[in-house]
Parts: sequence; structure tokens; C-alpha cells
Amino acid sequence: AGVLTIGRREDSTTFDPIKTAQNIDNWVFSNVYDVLVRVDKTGTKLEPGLAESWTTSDDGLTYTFKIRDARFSDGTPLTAEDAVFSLLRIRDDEGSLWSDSYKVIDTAVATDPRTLTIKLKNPSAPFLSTLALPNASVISKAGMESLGADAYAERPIASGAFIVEEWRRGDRIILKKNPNFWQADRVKLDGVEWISVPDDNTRMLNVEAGELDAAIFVPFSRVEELKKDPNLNVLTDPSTREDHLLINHAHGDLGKREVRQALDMAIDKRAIVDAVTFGQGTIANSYIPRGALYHYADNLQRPYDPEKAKQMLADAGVSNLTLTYLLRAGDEVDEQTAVLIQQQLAKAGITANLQKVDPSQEWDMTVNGDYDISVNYWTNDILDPDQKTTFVLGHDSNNNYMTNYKSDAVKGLVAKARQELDPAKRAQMYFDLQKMAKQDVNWIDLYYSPYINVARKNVENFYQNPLGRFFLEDTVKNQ
Amino acid sequence: MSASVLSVRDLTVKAHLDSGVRVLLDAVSLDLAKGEILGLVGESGSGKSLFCRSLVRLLPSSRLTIETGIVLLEGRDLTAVTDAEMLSVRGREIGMIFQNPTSHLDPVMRIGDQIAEGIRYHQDLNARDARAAAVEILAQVGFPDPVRHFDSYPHEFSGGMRQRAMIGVALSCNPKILIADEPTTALDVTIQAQILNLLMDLRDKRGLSIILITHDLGIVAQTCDRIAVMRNGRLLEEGPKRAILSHPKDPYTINLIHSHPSMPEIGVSAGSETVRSTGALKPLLEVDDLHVRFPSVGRLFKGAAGKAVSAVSGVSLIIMPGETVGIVGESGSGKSTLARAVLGLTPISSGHVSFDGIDLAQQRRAGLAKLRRETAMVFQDPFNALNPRLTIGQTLAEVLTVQATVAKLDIPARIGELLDLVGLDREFAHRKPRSMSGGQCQRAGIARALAVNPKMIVADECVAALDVTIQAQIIGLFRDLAAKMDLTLIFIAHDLATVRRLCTRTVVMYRGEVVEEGPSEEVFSRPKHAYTAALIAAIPDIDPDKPRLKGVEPKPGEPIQTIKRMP
Amino acid sequence: MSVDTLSSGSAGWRTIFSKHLMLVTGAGILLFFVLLATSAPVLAPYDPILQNGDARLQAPSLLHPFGTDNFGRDVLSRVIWGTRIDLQIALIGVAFPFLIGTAVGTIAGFFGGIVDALFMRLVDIILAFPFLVLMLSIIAILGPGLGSFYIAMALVGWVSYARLIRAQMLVLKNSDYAVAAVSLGFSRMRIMFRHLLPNAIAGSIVFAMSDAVLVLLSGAAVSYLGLGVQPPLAEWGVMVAEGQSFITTAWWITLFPGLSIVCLAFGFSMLGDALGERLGVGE
Amino acid sequence: MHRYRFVLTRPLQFLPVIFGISVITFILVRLIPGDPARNLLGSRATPTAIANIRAQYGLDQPMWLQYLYFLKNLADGEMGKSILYKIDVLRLIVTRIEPTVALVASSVILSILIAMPMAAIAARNAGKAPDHAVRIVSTFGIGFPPFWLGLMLIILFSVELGLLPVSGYGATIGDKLAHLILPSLTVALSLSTVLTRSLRAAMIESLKSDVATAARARGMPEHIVFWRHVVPNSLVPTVNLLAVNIGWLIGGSVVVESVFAIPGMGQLLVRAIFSRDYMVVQGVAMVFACATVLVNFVADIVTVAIDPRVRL
Ligand SMILES: Nc1ncnc2c1ncn2[C@@H]1O[C@H](COP(=O)(O)OP(=O)(O)OP(=O)(O)O)[C@@H](O)[C@H]1O
Ligand SMILES: Nc1ncnc2c1ncn2[C@@H]1O[C@H](COP(=O)(O)OP(=O)(O)OP(=O)(O)O)[C@@H](O)[C@H]1O
Ligand SMILES: [Mg+2]
Ligand SMILES: [Mg+2]
Repeated sequence: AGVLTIGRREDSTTFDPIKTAQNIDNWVFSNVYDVLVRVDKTGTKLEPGLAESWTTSDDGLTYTFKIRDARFSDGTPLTAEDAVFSLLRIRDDEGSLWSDSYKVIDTAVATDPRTLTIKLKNPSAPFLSTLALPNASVISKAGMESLGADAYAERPIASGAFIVEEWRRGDRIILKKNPNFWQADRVKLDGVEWISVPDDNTRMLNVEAGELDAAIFVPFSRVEELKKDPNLNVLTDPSTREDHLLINHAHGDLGKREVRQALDMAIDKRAIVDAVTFGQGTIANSYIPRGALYHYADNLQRPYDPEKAKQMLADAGVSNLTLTYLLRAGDEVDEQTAVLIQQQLAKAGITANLQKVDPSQEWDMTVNGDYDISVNYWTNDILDPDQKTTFVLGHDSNNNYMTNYKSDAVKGLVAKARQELDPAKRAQMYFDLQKMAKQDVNWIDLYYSPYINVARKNVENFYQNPLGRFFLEDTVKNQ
Repeated sequence: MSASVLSVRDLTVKAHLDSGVRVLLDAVSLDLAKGEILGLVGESGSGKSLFCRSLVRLLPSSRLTIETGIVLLEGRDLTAVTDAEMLSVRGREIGMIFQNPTSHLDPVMRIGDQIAEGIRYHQDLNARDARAAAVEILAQVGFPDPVRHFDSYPHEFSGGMRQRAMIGVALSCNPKILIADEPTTALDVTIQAQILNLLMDLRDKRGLSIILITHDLGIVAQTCDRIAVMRNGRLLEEGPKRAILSHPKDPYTINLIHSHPSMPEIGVSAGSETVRSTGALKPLLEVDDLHVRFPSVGRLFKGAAGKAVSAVSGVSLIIMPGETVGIVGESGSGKSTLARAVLGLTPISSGHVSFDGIDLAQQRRAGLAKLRRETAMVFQDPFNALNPRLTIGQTLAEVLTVQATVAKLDIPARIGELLDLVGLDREFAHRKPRSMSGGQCQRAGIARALAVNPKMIVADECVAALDVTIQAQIIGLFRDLAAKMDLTLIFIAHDLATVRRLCTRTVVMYRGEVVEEGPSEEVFSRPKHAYTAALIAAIPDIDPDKPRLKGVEPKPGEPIQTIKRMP
Repeated sequence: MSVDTLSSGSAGWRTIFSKHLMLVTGAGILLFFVLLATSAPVLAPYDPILQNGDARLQAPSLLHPFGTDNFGRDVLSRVIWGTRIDLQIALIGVAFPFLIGTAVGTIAGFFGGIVDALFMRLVDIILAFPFLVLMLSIIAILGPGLGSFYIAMALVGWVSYARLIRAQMLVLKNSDYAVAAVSLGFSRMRIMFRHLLPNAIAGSIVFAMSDAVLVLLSGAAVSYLGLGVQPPLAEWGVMVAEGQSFITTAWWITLFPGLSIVCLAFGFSMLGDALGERLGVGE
Repeated sequence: MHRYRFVLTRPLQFLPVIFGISVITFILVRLIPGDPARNLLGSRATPTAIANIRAQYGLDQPMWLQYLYFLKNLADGEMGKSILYKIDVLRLIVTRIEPTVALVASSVILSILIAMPMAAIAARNAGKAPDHAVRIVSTFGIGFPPFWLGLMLIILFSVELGLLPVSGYGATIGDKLAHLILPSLTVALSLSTVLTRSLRAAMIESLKSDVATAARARGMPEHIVFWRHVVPNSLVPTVNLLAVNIGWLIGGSVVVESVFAIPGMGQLLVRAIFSRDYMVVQGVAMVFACATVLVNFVADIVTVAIDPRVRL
């Protein structure tokens, strides 16, 4: 019982799931909408959502879903027709930011109100995982058509645990329990309020003062202190966040693998974990985060050895290496990391000139390749490693995630792994990919860090799965 | 004479400054009888205002203190009463009117409210009765439409009306004694006469006792019963006005009386000098049908915007080389505008000005260049006419450098000469205006004008702000210069007596037009125009037995006049 | 030396001091910071950007009088080195607006007419233009850092000076001594810059002092939005902004740079007040 | 009411200002490097998706054409659509206006409430201890960075004492007022010092003025002299100073809004700039500009009302 108030940095931008790519929106979608296939709490398995069960044809091209007996928040029944509408919309609507990910769908038809049949253009191992994206949430066809997209984006008709009761823009989203949710018995809370409190300190103080029940994005620096407060629980839930140092392979000496390896050795990840994450993070050894599907725990880790790094640079014929370190303004953690790395590189005789620019421009500059090195991070939003691997190693349109890394062997393997349907074989392929990437130093893995949230002691079962989803269905607020 | 309402004994005021203690009032003793007007005269800084302010214990700064002495008001010693008691003395017993009504009236409060304020406070009346009483007072001090004027703000009045309002405010508390601190210095002679008449009326009707501060002996002669003369904080002499005026004892008083403009001077009379102009000479300055109009500002509500104010309309003048011409007229009659237009400092709207044969409209560049080289102007306000950041030497040197008529090396010598010429010590070259007195600054200003080696000098009310004694010196200086250097002088003043003494020819202006022009003697002795006659008649004569003409009452709806602010 | 002269001498000194108290305090504080800035390499006990993983977040002690920050950098040394940057910010952040504003105000006020009308419209626009949009845009265009900050300050800040000077010029150009200068055939340049400007500028000088405080605070606000100077440079605003996360655990990280801003601001204000009284501004 | 005639004519002068601002903002935001489409799509951006969005919002058109569209929209009373929020900019702004207005208004009122008595005490005791105290307090008060001050106030009043809400805006009027106390105090602590200094100087001047002397000379006790003559005559310069500062506050409210999580326009603006949501930046800039112009307009009216000599 009770209404759970949660503080976060920013307010949502829309409730139209296909028109946003921001976590800030997606995380609330998961409270409001339901998807055909869900990712479980551990973030490693798919489980039934609106699709009660599904079957795959042997060629991996046809998926048949049995739709559950569920209803939308306005009481109308949810049918396979709605699912078709939603999938075709995300694929075809001109406002959709996600159409590329769903182009693989050839046809989607409702063979009967309870049966959805999807035909793919080619086999795709990660396809099911994509259906778990909050952006592919099932929307009410009738609702969308009667309200119009704009009004729907304000107060959607959905089938999740909660209903959007009121949206005070810039301030908060007020959710109320959805009595028509097919798992309504599971939901303990009367409602949820997502409240935007942009200043990190203020957000924490709100929880300390008891004005908020919980707050997300706890800065690393505050963890120890909050832990000392007897009224609070600091929750560190495993995430798929992985921070790395991008290297622009197209820039001069950075094209040499030995130079990149030297860079890797010149960076003391332990020190970063200690100083920047205040010990909350763990050293990263692969681009696939620990705990995520196909993570390779035994992957190579280069020891911190500035002397050796110096030697390697000399061997590679590189002296006085001077790099432009592109830095995103306004991010405390990034700035701290930059300051540390700058000093570490200096020990190996490498000069890093920090260039701080605002986030949007930083993004532009990395995409355009106007940088030498730059820290960035990735969090998975689907369970399958294919999405990230394709972006990072698959030589897609992004120049391998802005690094200009080129390796045909890796590229081939990425494509193969996508179509391999045997989990065991796939696992091996991804292990190999992780080894190859590490060998080539496509980028430098820095650290994994958990989601850190804080809640008051009377809040139970408030947790975030590794893909960022909050399972508020199970959350309890005791008086 | 009846018993005195106010008697002051040995009043001493000292200033405790960082530089030491200065005695500002030195044991001044005075009596004021009931229904009497006492004239307090003396040069600037002699302590007249201070004396009056100490009577009501309103000293201008906390560093000034009344050291000894008593002020007896009907038996009470005002130096000893409490502050609270003093509140009921101020206003109710002793009212004050000040020299500058513009700065003493609250600009953001209606005139009527300022009068009613005192009434309500001192007489405990409610708002409505206070208003009625205030309207009554407005009528008494001569407002033609008191009900309407109650709601006017001070800035909507002419200077004369503001001074009337100021008197109204002082009367509002029905005082027994009125102190008038130079109530007319800022006003035209004609308005001055009205105000003085008003004061005398009030004395007669209400039996007020009045202390009238002034530096104009003429006013005293015409209005007061007794005279007290102050200098350097000391009372020099005191007595019935006729006694003082006819038999002054103190040398200062004698000097004061003799330098009064209305005293006919023995020997020197401008009129006796022959006018040197002959038909053969070319005129130096020709003004033909000159018009100067200003776009009217800030009067949007009266007619359409953009309607112009005609400051000078249709003036024609011819000035011969070596002439000394006086221009007189009341404030706002266009004297300064004419002078500035003639010197090319104000654009002219139509008409012609030619200087030494060059028409300014046709050959603007050449004409201006010639004007700048051969003419100079002396300004009314001695302090504002000099750049406060430059020493007198720098000021003069700059002129000499820019004009480039003197070799660089000779500049210091020339500066010395100029200072000698205007009678300033050579060490003044190193002084800045702020450390100099008004008269000294005025001399520096004249030196600057002379530095140009001008053929013609235009002096715009250059003595109005000065003491009579200093005034006389400066006029003497001009006279000498004109004689020695063959200068052409245009001398602007609203003080007719000064012009009469200095100028060979007089031009009278009224509302932008020349109404009369001719040899000074003739203009003054046989004025042809009624306005000239009124102007001349309004000068208070130092002879108490020469009656003054009553001032002209302001007509309702007359345009508001510009008020001259004295520094 | 007799006791008498000694005491009178010190009394004289004391009166001079109390009379000029504000001037002395203001100038003294500024002088102190200038000295701090110039001798930073000598005075600062540590390298301001040197990190020490073993000495992180240490409370003030003899070793580190102002404590250390989250990288183990010595806060005292950073505050001392920060003096250089912040004085520079106050100085340059005021100098450009001052110069531009003075020039524009002088010209607009002196010439009047169309020049002035155009200028007034421009002033209207800049005054109404949201400062933040301009500041953030310029920083976004040119990249964060002092250069962009100065440019943004100059683009906006000149308006105040120009308005002050213009208002003065409008009055002064009609003053008798200006008219006298014209009648003496002085050139416009000479009249504008030798005669009028020196008399018009006092108000701006006083305003510049309080403006310096505003500039410092704008700098701090920009740091709060994360667009301050490039790390690891020590600058007080950035130090306060970054130290916010530790405000309840390591108060010393924010307190000392914060106090430094306040003190410097105090010095500027004092000096401004004293100059204002001295130069007779507002009379 | 001739004195107020400018009320009718002045608004015409706003047009060129507003027009100038629209041009400048338009150009300025587009000069900023960075791409709204790419920003919106985040790390999963693909070229086709980017091109798609650019076309949708007309970003692929030439600049002058975009500007004409912008003007046309303005004439229709619209401001285009937000790229980030996908709704009409005007609607978006309307949802965010009230908190900013409330914040600015309450800050200004609080500042006046603080400044008035402080200045009065200082001026009436000029040169004495209370005056020095006020001067020192107000000289110090200027130097505090507002974000630091705000946080300190929260820690003191909300966390330690539990008297006031930490942050946010509230729904009912009483709730809103409670939420506004700390943020407006933060602003007022620095704004009031500026006002105090200006008022104090004007009052001291005015206390020495002839007007005050004249009032004393007619026996008015000091409190009447002060409140009826000195205060009204001291207000004009402060009103104008206040107007300039309100202009700054309106445009600079972001720091306080952000510290206190007030869902106002400042926050909207910053997020819009950072995500290159051009239409929103333009819209907010226009609204800020209009507000500033309006505030100055009101200040002019107040000035005329206080001082009958002033003509505009
Ligand atoms: N606040 C002050 N501090 C020190 N000295 C002062 C102060 N006010 C006036 N004085 C001095 O007191 C003396 C008398 O001044 P007061 O104003 O009474 O002269 P006055 O005779 O009225 O002159 P005026 O004709 O110019 O009005 C002058 O020497 C003046 O310098
Ligand atoms: N710059 C100006 N703009 C508008 N009107 C002006 C200007 N200068 C003067 N006037 C007006 O022109 C008229 C004549 O002014 P002028 O200064 O020439 O008078 P004056 O005879 O010199 O008066 P005073 O004796 O007061 O010096 C007055 O009504 C005045 O208000
Ligand atoms: Mg006097
Ligand atoms: Mg004149």
C-alpha cells in the first residue's frame, strides 16, 4: 500500500514508446506498458510477458506467439491485433527512432485474436530480445486511433502495472495502480511518483529528509555516507554499464596495435575504480559486462605497468605521444576519470590534452572522429549481446562505435554469431570475439559499475535489473 | 517698537572638521520685534543661512554645533528645549522659506498635500478640513485657482508660483515668525517684486515677524524695517534701515552700498563714452531675421508632438567692431539661444548670421573656423564652465596649443600674461577649479576667452552668480579690456543695472523677439516699450523712498517659465 | 623622540586609517590576493594538480591546512593557485566590457541622433536577451573554458557601461565647459576623450568593482552547469561546484574556495564603495 | 492621463527588439555544433534514422527558409514542435511558466521585504554601528554562489530542522508557498544586498536633501520626514535597478531552479540547449525576452507613478 515517490535526474520527454531512445523514458515505460516478452530480474533470461508462450519454426524465420488474456487500462481487451499494430508501427512509422532494429520483420499478422505470427526476412538470434525492448511495448490500437498520437503520448492507454494519472511536465509523473493489469494481484503499491530532482545533492537530501522514498543515480561519492544513515538502504544492483576509453584508430600512431596496447597498460584501472567509483565499480576486462549473457570471465587483462608501456611505445617507434582527450562537460565522473587518466598517461610519457565540450557536441565530435581518446559508456537495453557487438565490432555505419577499428575476421564472426541459433556455439563465438577485441584493443575497457539507488528502510523489493528496468510490481512500501 | 518676539544672544556655532575647529558664527546677538521685517545681508558664506538654521536647530551637518548663546522665543530658550518640544516650535512658531523652492518642495507630493501635511500634524485636523485649510492658504498666497492647484505637482509650476507654494507651506502651520532665506534670488525681477509684495502683505495681515535674508541691498531698502549686516560669521552692524543706508559705519557696509548697481556711479558712465562706430566701418556681426526653434520636448499632451518652441523669432541685429552691446530680458526670453546661435553653437532654423562678412549659412566651414578663432564665450556659471579635471594652466595651455597662435615655448609666458590680465595670481595656473572661489573661476573663464585673442567676446550672464563686490570687479575688468584691446563685447544679463553701467547699446528681448534697441542711456531713461519700462521699474532701488512698481501678477495659463538654478 | 610626538603621530595615522578604512581594507584585500597569485609557486605547499591516492578526502591538518580533495590534492595549494585564475577572470571579465562599453557609450552619447538611436535599440535587444542562452550558446560554440566565458561576458557586459557613460555624456556634452570647448574650436575627438570622458567615467569605475563580483559569480554558475574551466585547472568556482558532492562529508573542499570568492568579492565591493565616495559618484 | 500616454505608444518599440532577438537566437542556436537528430537517437543512431528526423523537423531546409517558417509560425501564434518532447513548444512552455514566475515574484518580494528595513535602519543611523553592520552584511551577501547557499539552506532548514520542504514545487497554493521559501530566500539573500546598497545610498542622499530639511523646518517628526518624503524620493533609482535585476533573474533562474528542483523555464532551457532542441531554445528565449521587456515596461510605469516629473 502507499504511493512510492522516486527521485531522478530528469523528467520524461514522451509516452510514445517509439519516439524516444532515452533511458529516462524507457524506465517509466516498463511501469506503464507491457511487452510481449520480458527480461527477468537477473537480466539474463527472457520470460513471458503479454505473450503467454511462443514457438519458433526450425528455419528460425517464423515466430508464433500466444497472446495472454489481458486488458488495457481502459478495460478493453488486448488482442494480437494490437501487437501487430505496435510492431508495424515501430517498424514503419516515420517518427519511429527504432525502425532499423525491426526491419528484420517481414510480416506480422494476427491469425486470430490470441495468436500473433511473425515472419522474419532472415534468421535472427537476438530477435526475441528485441521484443523485450520497452520501445516495442504493446499499445492500444483503438486507443491510439481515437486519441491521436499526440494525446496518446501524453496519457497512454497501456497494459502495464500502472496508469499515467497525471504528468506535471518538468516536475513529476504520477502513476496509479492499474486494476486491469493482468498481474494486478502482484502489485502492492497504490501508485508511484517519478519526481525529477536534477541536482544530485538535493535528490539525496530529499531521501535523507524522508521526502522521497527512493532516489536513483546515487553518485559514487555519496555511497559511503548514505550507508551510514540508519534510515536508508543503499541498493547496488548489477548493471550492464561498462565504461571504456574510446581510441580513434584512424589517428596517426593510434592505428598501431602496440601503441594501443601500451595505452592499455599505462592506465591504472584499479586507481580509477578506487578514486572515481569509490570502490563501487569493478575492473572491466571485456566489452561484454560481467553478469551479462556470454561474458567471458577469463578474458585477458593487461597489468598496469607504465614502464613497460613506455618501452612498448619506444619499440613501436613512437615518442612524445600527444593526444587530444575529448571530455564531456557537466559529467562529474567523466571529469574525474579524465583528470586521473591524464596523470596516469603522463607517467608513461604520454601527454593528454583535455578538451572539454558540451555533451551534444562531444557526441558529434566522436561520431565525426574529431578526437584521439575519449571516455564513453554503454548500457545494454536488450539481453542479447548482438546489438552491442554489432555496434562495437560489426563494422556497421558507426565506424565501429566511432573507433574506426577494422578487422575483417572480427566482422565476419559478428555476422555469423547473429545468425547462429545454437546457444552453445554462439557462446563460443562471443568468447572468441571478446578475446580478439582485447587483443586488438579496439578500445580500453575501464570498469563495470552497478546501478546505485537509495531507498528508505520501509521500502522493500525496490530493484533494478541489469537492463535498467525497475520491477515496481513487487515493491512494497511499509508505513 | 514693541517687545521682541525673538531675541538671540551671543550665538556661537562651530564646525568640528578633520582639519580643526572653525568658528562659523561668532557671538551673534539680534532682536526681532513683533510685526517687523528684519533684513539680514552679507556676502556669500557670511553665515546668514546658518544663523537662521541655528534658531530652529536645523544645522546642515552633525559636525556643526551650537556652542554657546541663547535663543529666546517668548521667554523660552530654544537652545535648551528638548527635541520633541523643538518639533512644535518648528513650523508652528517659526516657519521657513528657502532660496530654492525647486529643491525644497517635495517633487513627488502634490503641492496641496505638502501644505495640508503641516496643518494636519500641527492642528490635528482631519483630511477634509486640512484640505479646505490648504486651499484657503493657496488662495492667500495668490494662486488664481487654488482648488485645481491643490492637486498640482511642483514641477508643473513656474518659479514664482513655486516660491508662492513654498511660502504657503511655511504659512500652513500659522507661525509667528517667518524666516525667508533669499526667497527671490532665483527669480526674475518682475516675479521678485510680486513675492516681496506678498511677504509684506502677509506681514500686514497676519502680524508676522519676518527675517529676510538677501544679498541684495535694494530688496532690503524696499522691504525691511531694520537691517543687520553680517560678514565672516560676525554681525557687523545693525539698525533701522534708513540709518544704516544713509550712515553706514562699517567699511564693508559702505562698500556694499556703493557697489549696488542702482547707485549712480560717479565719473564712469557707459553712456558718456562716444560710440565709435561710424558709417564707414563694416559691421562685425550681422544678424538678419534669425529664427531658432527647438522641437518641444516632453509635452506630448499639449498638442501634437513635434510642434516647435520658438526660442528666437525674427531677430535682426548689427554689431559694429569695438561696440559693447548689452542684451537684457527676462529668463527664457531667448538671450542665450541668440548668443549660441550667433556663435554657431546651436543650429539656426532660418535667417542669416554673418561674421566679419562671411555668411555662416553659406560658408559654414569657413565661417565656423573664423568664429572659433576670433570669438570666445564667457559663461554664466563659473564652476561648470571649466573642466574640473584640468588646472587653469592646462586649460589655457590647451587653448593656446589648439589655436596654435603662440609658439610652444612661449605658452607658459602667455599664460602668465593672461592671468595678469584678469587679475589672478600666477600661481593659479596650478589650481583646479574646485579649489577656487566663484569669482576666481569666472576670471579664469575670462582668461580662457582672452587666450583666443578674440575680436569679439560673448559674455552670457557671467556675473549673475557672483557677489555684488565681485560683480563690480569683473565689470571693471571688462570695461578695461574693451578699452585696451578694442574688443567687441556682447554682454547678456537680466540685471539691467549692470548693463546700464557697462554697455553703450542695449537690446531688450521679450519672448524671442527684440522689442527695443538703442543707446543704453536712452533705453533706460526713456523706455519706449512697455515691457522695458516694466523691467526697469521692477529693479529694487537702494533708496527706500523710491517706490517700486507692483509686480505683474501671473496670468493663469501662462507658459511655465524656465527657472535658473544657482550653483 | 618624545612620547608626545609619538602618540600624536599614531593618532594621526589612526584617523587617516579610519577615514580611509574602506579604501584600505578593499585595496588591502585585493593586494593580498594579488600577492597570493604572484607568489603561488612559492607559497603553495603542494603541486595543485598532483594527485595522491593515499591522501584522499583528508580533513584539515597540519600537513594539509585546508584538507585534501577526492584525488588527494591539497586544497590550500589549489586555492592559492586558483587566485591566479579568479583574479584573471575578474580582471578580464570586467576589462573588455568596460573598454567596449566606454567607447560605445562615449560615441553614442556624444553624437546622439541616429548613432544613438541605433545604439539604444541594440542595448534594448541585449538587455532583453536571456543571458543564459547567450552564455551557454557561446560556450557551446567555442567550447567551455575561459576564452568563451570572456567573450560571452564582453558581449553582454558592455551594455551596462555604455549606458552609464552615455547618460553622463548626454549631460556633460551640454555642460558649459563642453560648449566652451566647441566654441574654442577643439576637435570632437579632443572634446570627447580629453574633456568629457574623464568626467564621465567615475561611475563606471565604481560599477566595475561590483561588476567584478558579478563576473566571479557568473563564472561559478557556469561551473555549476559543468561548463567551467578545463580540468585539472584549479579555479574556485569549479572547486566549489565539484566539491558539492562532498558537502556533507568533506566540507573543507567547498568551504575554502567558497570563502575565497566571498573575500575577493568583499574586497572589490569595499574598494568600489570607497571609490564611489571618493569620486563623488551619484552626486 | 497624458503622463501615461507612453503606455499606448511604447509597445510599438518592443517589436524591433523582439524581432532582433528572434534573429539572434535563431542564428545563435544553429551555430552551435551538434545535431539534434543525432542527439535524440543517442548511441544507437544510424544515418537513415538521422536523415529521417532531420526531414521531419525541416532541419534539412536552408536556414533562411527555416527562419521564414519560424516567423510564419510566430505569426500564427505557434512556435514549432519540440524535437525532444514532440509537442508544441508553446504548450510545453505554458506548462513551465508558472513556477518561474512564482519564483521570480516571490524572490523579488522577499528581497524588498529584506532590503527596505535594512536600508532604512542603515540610512537613519548613517555612520553608526547599525549602518556598518548592514554594509558589511550586504557586502558579504553578494559574494555567495547561489548553488552553494541553496544547498546550505536545505541542509539547515529542511534536513536538520525539518521545517521546510527540501525541493520541488507543490500542487496547492499553500504547498507552493512552502516550497518557494528556500529558493526565494537563496535569491533574496543576494538580490536584497544589491537593493539595500542602492536604497541606502539614495536614502542617505535624500535625508540630507532640501526636501527633508524643509519638512523638518515645518516641524515634521523624523518618522514622517522619513516615510513620507525620504522614502518616496529614494525609490526611483532602486526601481530601475530592480527591473534590471529581474531581467537577470528571469534569464538566470536555472541554477536555483536546478538546486531546488523547480520545474521552471530555466531548466527547460538548459536541457533544450544541451539537446539542441532548437525550437524550444528559440521559444524560451522569446518568452524570456518578452518577459524582460514587460518588466522594464512595468518599471517605467511604476517610475512615472512614483515621480510625477518623469515623462516617457
Ligand atoms: N556642513 C557644513 N560643514 C562645514 N562648514 C559649513 C557647512 N555648512 C556651511 N558651512 C560654512 O558655514 C559658513 C556660513 O554658511 P552659510 O550657508 O550660512 O552662508 P550664507 O551667508 O548663507 O551664504 P550664501 O549667501 O552663499 O547663502 C560658510 O563659511 C560655510 O562654508
Ligand atoms: N535645447 C533646448 N531645447 C528646447 N528648448 C530650449 C532649449 N534651449 C532653450 N530652450 C527654450 O528656449 C527659450 C529661450 O531660452 P534661453 O536659454 O535662450 O533663454 P534666456 O533668455 O537665456 O534665459 P535665462 O535668462 O534663463 O538664461 C526658453 O523657453 C527655453 O525653454
Ligand atoms: Mg545661504
Ligand atoms: Mg540664458
